[in-house]
Amino acid sequence: MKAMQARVRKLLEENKIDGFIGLKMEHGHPAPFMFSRENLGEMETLVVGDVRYPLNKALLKVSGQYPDLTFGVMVRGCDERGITELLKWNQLHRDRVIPVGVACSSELAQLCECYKPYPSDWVVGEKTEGIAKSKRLQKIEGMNQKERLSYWLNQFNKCIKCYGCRDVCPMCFCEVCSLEDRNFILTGKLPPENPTFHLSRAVHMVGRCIDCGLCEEACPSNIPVRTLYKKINEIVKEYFDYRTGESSEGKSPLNLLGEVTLELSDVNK
Amino acid sequence: MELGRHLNVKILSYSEVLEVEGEPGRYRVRVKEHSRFIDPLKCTGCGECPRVCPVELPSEYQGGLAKRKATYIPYAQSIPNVYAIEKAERPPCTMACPAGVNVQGYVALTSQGRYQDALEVIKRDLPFPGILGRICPHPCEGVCNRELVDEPVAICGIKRYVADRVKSGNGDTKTTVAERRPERVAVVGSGPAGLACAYYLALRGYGVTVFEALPVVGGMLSVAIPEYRLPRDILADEVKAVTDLGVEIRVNTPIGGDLTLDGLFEEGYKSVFLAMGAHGNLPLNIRGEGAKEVVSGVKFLRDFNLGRKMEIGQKVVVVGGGNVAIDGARSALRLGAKEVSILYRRSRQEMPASDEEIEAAISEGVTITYLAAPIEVLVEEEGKVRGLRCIRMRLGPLDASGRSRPVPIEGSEFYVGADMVVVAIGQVPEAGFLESSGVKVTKAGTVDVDLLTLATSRQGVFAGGDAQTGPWIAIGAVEAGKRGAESIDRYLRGEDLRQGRQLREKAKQWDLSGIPLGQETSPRQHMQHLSVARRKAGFEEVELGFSEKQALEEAKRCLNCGICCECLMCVAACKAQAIDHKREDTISEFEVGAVIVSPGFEEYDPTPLYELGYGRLPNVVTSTEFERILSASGPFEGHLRRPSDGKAPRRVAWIQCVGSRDPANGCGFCSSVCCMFAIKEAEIAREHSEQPLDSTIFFMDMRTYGKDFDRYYEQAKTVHGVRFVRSKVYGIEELDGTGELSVRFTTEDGKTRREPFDLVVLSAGLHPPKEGRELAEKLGIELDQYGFCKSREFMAVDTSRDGVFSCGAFNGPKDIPETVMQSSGAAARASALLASARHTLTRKKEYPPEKDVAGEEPRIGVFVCKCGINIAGVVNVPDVTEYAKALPNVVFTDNNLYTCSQDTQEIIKQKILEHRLNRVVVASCSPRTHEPLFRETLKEGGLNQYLFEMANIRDQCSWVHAQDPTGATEKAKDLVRMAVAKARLIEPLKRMAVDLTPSALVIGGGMAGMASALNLADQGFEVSLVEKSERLGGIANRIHRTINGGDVQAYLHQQIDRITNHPKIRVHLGSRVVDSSGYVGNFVTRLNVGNGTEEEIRHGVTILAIGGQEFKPEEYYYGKDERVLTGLELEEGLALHPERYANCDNVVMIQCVGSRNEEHPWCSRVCCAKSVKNALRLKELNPEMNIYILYRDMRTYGLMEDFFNEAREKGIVFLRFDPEDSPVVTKVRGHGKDLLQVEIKDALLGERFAIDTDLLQLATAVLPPEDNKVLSQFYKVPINQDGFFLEAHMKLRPVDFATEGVYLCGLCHNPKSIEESISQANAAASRASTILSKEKLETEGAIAYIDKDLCVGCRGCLDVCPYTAISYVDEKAKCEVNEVLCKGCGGCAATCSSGSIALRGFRFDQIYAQIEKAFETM
Amino acid sequence: MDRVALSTKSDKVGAVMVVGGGIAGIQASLDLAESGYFVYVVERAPGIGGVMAQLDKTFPTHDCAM
Amino acid sequence: MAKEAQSVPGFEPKIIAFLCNWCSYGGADLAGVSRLQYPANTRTIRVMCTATISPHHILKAFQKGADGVLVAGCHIGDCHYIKGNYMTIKRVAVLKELLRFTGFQEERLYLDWISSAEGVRFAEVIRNFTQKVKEMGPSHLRTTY
Repeated sequence: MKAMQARVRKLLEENKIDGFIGLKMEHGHPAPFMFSRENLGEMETLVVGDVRYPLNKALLKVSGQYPDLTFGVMVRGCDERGITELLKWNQLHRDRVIPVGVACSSELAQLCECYKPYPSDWVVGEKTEGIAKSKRLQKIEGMNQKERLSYWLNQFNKCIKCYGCRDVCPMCFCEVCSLEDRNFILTGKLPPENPTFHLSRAVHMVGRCIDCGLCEEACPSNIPVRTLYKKINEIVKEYFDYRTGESSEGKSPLNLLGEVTLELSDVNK
Repeated sequence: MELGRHLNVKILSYSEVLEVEGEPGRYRVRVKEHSRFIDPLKCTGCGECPRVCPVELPSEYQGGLAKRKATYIPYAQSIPNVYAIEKAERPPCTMACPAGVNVQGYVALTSQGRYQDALEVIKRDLPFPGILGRICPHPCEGVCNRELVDEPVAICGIKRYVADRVKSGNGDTKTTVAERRPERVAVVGSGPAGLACAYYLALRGYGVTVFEALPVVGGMLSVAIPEYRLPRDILADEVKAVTDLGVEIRVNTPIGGDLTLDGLFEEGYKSVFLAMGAHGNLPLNIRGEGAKEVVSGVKFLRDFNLGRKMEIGQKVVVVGGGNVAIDGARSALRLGAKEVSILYRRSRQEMPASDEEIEAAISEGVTITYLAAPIEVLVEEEGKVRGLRCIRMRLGPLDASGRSRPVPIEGSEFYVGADMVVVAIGQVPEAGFLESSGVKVTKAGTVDVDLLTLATSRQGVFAGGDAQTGPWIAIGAVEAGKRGAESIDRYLRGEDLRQGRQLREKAKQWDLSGIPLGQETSPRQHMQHLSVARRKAGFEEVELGFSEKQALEEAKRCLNCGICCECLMCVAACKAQAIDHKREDTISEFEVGAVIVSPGFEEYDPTPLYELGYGRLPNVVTSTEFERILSASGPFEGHLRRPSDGKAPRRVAWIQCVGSRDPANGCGFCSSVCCMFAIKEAEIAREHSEQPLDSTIFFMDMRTYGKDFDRYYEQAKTVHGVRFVRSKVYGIEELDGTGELSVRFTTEDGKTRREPFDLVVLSAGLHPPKEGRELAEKLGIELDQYGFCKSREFMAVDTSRDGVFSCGAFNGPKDIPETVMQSSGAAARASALLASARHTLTRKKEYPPEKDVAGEEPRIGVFVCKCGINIAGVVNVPDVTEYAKALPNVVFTDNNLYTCSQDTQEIIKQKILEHRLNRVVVASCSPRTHEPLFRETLKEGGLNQYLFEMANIRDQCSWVHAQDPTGATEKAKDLVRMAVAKARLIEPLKRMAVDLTPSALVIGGGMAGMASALNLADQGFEVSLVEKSERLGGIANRIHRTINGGDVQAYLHQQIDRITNHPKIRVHLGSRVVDSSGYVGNFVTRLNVGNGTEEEIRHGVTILAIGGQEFKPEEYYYGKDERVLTGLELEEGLALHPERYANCDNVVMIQCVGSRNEEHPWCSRVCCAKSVKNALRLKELNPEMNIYILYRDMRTYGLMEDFFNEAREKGIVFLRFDPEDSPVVTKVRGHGKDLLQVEIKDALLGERFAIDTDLLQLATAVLPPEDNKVLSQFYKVPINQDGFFLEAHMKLRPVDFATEGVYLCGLCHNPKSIEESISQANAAASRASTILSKEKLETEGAIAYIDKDLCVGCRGCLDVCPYTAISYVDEKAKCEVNEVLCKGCGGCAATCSSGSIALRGFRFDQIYAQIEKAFETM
Repeated sequence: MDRVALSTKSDKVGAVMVVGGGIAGIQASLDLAESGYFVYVVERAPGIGGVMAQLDKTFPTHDCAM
Repeated sequence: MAKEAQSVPGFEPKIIAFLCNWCSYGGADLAGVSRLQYPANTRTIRVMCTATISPHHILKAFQKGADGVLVAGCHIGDCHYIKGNYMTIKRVAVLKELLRFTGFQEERLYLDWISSAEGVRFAEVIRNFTQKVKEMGPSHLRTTY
């Protein structure tokens, strides 16, 4: 914790950043807070802890309003991937963001089944090995087609279309969301037309989802959407050898023409 | 497809040029458009007429491997989509038939088993098919062309079969009788002429009464022709056909007695037709003729046929040679005569009776004595005949009837015993009574008439048949009856009798040229006959007619000589009434400023090369035929089958240079493309073949010289496993009819071998088209010795006549990219010539002001098409129309016979006004072919053309669900509902106009750059020409002569002069491009013009012509020994100081140095020609010089092959080496000086040997230009893996880039010769002028647009656009679509997950609507 | 319909006749028609397309020839 | 809750076909001109290029009760818009994998390249696909909604 506070204080004092988005202990549990030179005094209330918040989402809003200020932000492994993607998707500017890394604890890593639970460099926490193959995916891939169908339809039909998963997702930065297009998803009907609703969002996640898991945590009906997006990332890796958020070059495979590497036989297998 | 609809193009198809005269800029042209017998404006291409057409012939399009009909279009979707009926002159059989019966018509219909239709065709000209089918001596078979193949077609037998077959099925053709007319006509005589006349008059509505002297109807048919040849029921039946029309026949009422001609007129008949026939019998005029037993032939047969009692002698002699004589003899037999013989004074050939009758008589026991005539009837005392004294005859000179006159031979008398004599030497009409009633009669006793109208000397009286012609065949009489009826009809209507009528000319058999070769022969069918025994017993019919199988077989033997047989079935089938068999050819005359000749080529017909077996062996095919076999629209629908037995071949061989590189057969040139299409066919065949295919190509040189061609060849060898055998093929034999072939060939090592194959493809060469010579004369242009169009030096597209340009294979064999380049080049030359007249004749259509429908409630009009029966035959169109009424926002529905026809367009426009429609939906055929037509109509109706939607209920519904009408109707309703759903959401789209800078920037001042700059300037456009170096000319500065001897330096200086002082061209020497931006029509380029200053140029188009580089090798001591030169250096040396090289003893040239290897895996194309050129130049200097050219493949393609031959004739030695052991050059001490020794393993002889050479020329590669990368960045144009620029489409857009407005030409595209560079440069100029010649650039209608408020600038769409039409705008942090560049592929719209991009015309909500409505009811 | 426009500007006729409706004729006609000239295409067969229409695929890219 | 999907006798599948104007739609027309016959279960939506088709459309089609969705475009390299079909094959590959994962029979979505000269192949594709979907029975979505 101390190391983090020292780093942030140093960044602020050296005017490298104009503000730092981190977690502040408030009434006994951490909450997102903008540390700045004006409230340096409260630095010791800055905490890390295992609780995760969509700090990138806040960063997007803030840097949108103050485009010429530079902000620091606490980033875990997934958040850093988020930053890399947001730069590629031109939602942030490279020289306006200074990430400060935190390595996730092994429990958190297990919980997230994250394949890289640590940023490129970090101030707090030690490196724990990522999980190669998510057990949740294996569980579902273990089922036969009928079981999978009933499992997912039951899950999807719990949805109350609160758009919570979209609102919390740092990578959903669209001005207006096509899932609210009356012609596409009928309004005034619960549960929303499935699987169209959820699968459409899943397709949007190609080249976007950084597997931070906030969507699933935000979902009031506990729909395993994270598993869905993990599968998306697996598909994209398998077909196009592209890992979202890993490198700062290269665009998501569905956003460039590129060369044709697939044959019809791969698709219609 | 585009051409068919272009406003400024008029297509005259099925036409030929008649005449062109005038001078460049103003020619008067006459063109003849052959009649299609179909009105192009009415024909909708629906395809009904070929379905009913009975005439099948080999389809040229399918290379003869499949059939097409007489009415056809070349291929399914050909433009113009109008059918054509192919007609030759009328076939001899139809012309020979006196009654003009359409023989080919009914034979063709019979061959298809359509007997009802066949009968209808016959009855148009002959009401009595049953009768004539039996007794007609069928003159038609006499001139039938089939006789030239094997035997004539048994036409008469077929006609009889048709008559019997339809009668037995008690069907008959429906005859429509015109409405009743008051006048009544009298017909004298109920023979074939009288009955026919009555029949046709009745058809025309006249009341007819026939007066028959005898007690029976039918004249000669019933009283002369015996029952065993013409059964009475048949006769009665066909007479009934006449009486059914209300004709009254009065028997036993002869005219001439109490009833006279005048009496008839008094009784009220308005006209009389005399058809009494010729029942009078000619007497012998010899002594003793009066005896009781001497009977006239006609009377004998009449009594016999009427069943009158008559006693018959035991030994009967019949005198005469006609049908009456034969029938008399055979009837006598049947009446019990023991011995019957015939005396005829001429020989067999002259006998008028038909052969079948003579044969039948002989087979029934009648003996015939030729060249004999009776001179006295010998009578016993009580007057009973006991014999004849006769005399032998010999044939003398021809008499009036064209037959030789019989002359008695003195002293040759002889005696014949007989107790009865029948005299049948000819009949004569009993027309005595006519004299008195004012009807002139000829000396021969026949009625005298006007031969054309059959009018007699008395007004209102006509005559025909035997009464007028004397004894002749029944079919002649029928025709006379028909002609008489026509005359009487005209007479009674008071019309002129002669107008528009002419007599039929004599028909003659065609010569062999008209008959398709290779017809398999098949024997003529013969009818079964009654056994001789049974014949004698009674009067049963002897000839029993054809069985159905026989009739079909026989009808199929018809060669369809007239091609279209005018059976008129198509006229009935055509709902659009577009067919008119009388349409004439039309001649159109117009003026043009220039002429471009592009008649293409003709594939060499390898039949003369007997040993290759083409034409003999079915499994030897030409490459075009194989192309059809491979094609999905081909005869085997793309499955690899061989013609002989349809088996899938396992081993296929290709034989190259068939009809090319063959000076002996007058085709010494190389056809340039066969190597490439052989490899392609080999690869495609492997794809199409179910099991692994072994494909082998037998070749001499593998000439794959074009762009990416060599890589294609290497891949074929390595990846696709195509086997290449360098050899000379001598012959192909077939193994005893199994269809298996064996190819005999000799390889380089001299060994001759045979290999078995299932199928052999001959890569036939490209020869000038047959009509090429004739066309050249008409256009006044010269051809070369092979018949290709002669080009001018350096300007391949110019012909010998100014103002006339040529392009494509006509001026020399070439592939499609080359052809397209030349064709654009020719357009450029023509455009330059006529620049001052640009836009003078182009049509600018004015449209009514466009109604603003924004905000209006959708008011949709739905037009459902029947398309004749094409849709209506399967889909219940009224049902669909009714259904459409109920759909939301539909305010008007209608269904039409042909929605695409001209008049329906007017209806649509009318309905738009009447019902204030603001959306139109048409349910008919495919929008691919008809959407532009309907959009045009909307524009003319004042509606935005995009407020239109189509439902394809024909090609994708009725045509493909023919057996499921309910399913098809259901689908049609769904498709209409979907179309209406989308129509409700359509908005008008505007095509925005963007102004443009009408000037061009050409980068690169070499030969190509200069050529395109000059052409554009000549077309009147401003041109800026940028050259990096200090002088123009580029690599051409180092070239002196072309291979055909053209003086390059002279031409170069002439071009440079024209450039420097051309008012429209600004030259920037020593300048480079430093930056460029903008897009088509609005480029801005910054130039560094040397000495640090920069200049900005605004231009509409850019042409890249930055040339190439000569490869400087390291090996072979190049640069280390002045005796080693590159091709260019040697050429410069030979031109500037030839003496240096005159006294060389040995010269060696090594080909492919730096080409066709890993580093530069392409063929540099020009080095073979350059080496041959230099070698020939050296031989000129010193004929004794030994010159060796070491090559891998000699690629002197096209007309350059002649120079390759010349080089060999002049003793230049060509040694082939394989790339693995290419030549080795070493320096060796010898004779006191450094010798340059070239060691080589010659692939032909197989051993290695060395040559000490005084001069070594390396044919070095042509490399891409060094600053291709830089320019590719500036103009966003791609480079291929070899470093040359990558054009938009290798074949169809070889000088365009994908990014519009940027073009390329010259070496930077691919190595090529100077002429080819100049052609490509002109092509680039032409393509550029299509942009510069427009005042404004119009954007496409359906393009993408980005909603500013929704876009978050994530640039996810940027790299999805193939045309880089989307750009990111920094200050607004949003993306924007460049409307000019966007082509409307929709890729960006589908990528943007927030849906802020939409493709106009295909918005997401429109597609969702279609999806939703697709299944609403089901 | 074939008006003979006596163009004032020049004595030249702003039209071209293309003899032959194969790929060569078609490309030349399209270029000219797009550049402001009227084009008469005279084709011997009932439909345009020439030999290329008979081809299944074209080398070297195996594009379809239609 | 989802009814067992198996082949129901007398079941006529409903199929949506997205055809690209330049190639597969042309192939369909040629099948028509050549009078080839194929079952009438397919409803065609014409787009200028298969690149216009987004996963939204395919999912919407299934949602609205399509038992099968066919996407047919130009062969790679033939595309009228040069590389339009590059995007199509990538999108369909991802969507099919996703459908399989969520237990939806992804064989109901079929992608093929058909040129405007391949009338015969077009008819074959329609016949085979219709037969396959018929064997798979009605789509689950139709049974639950």
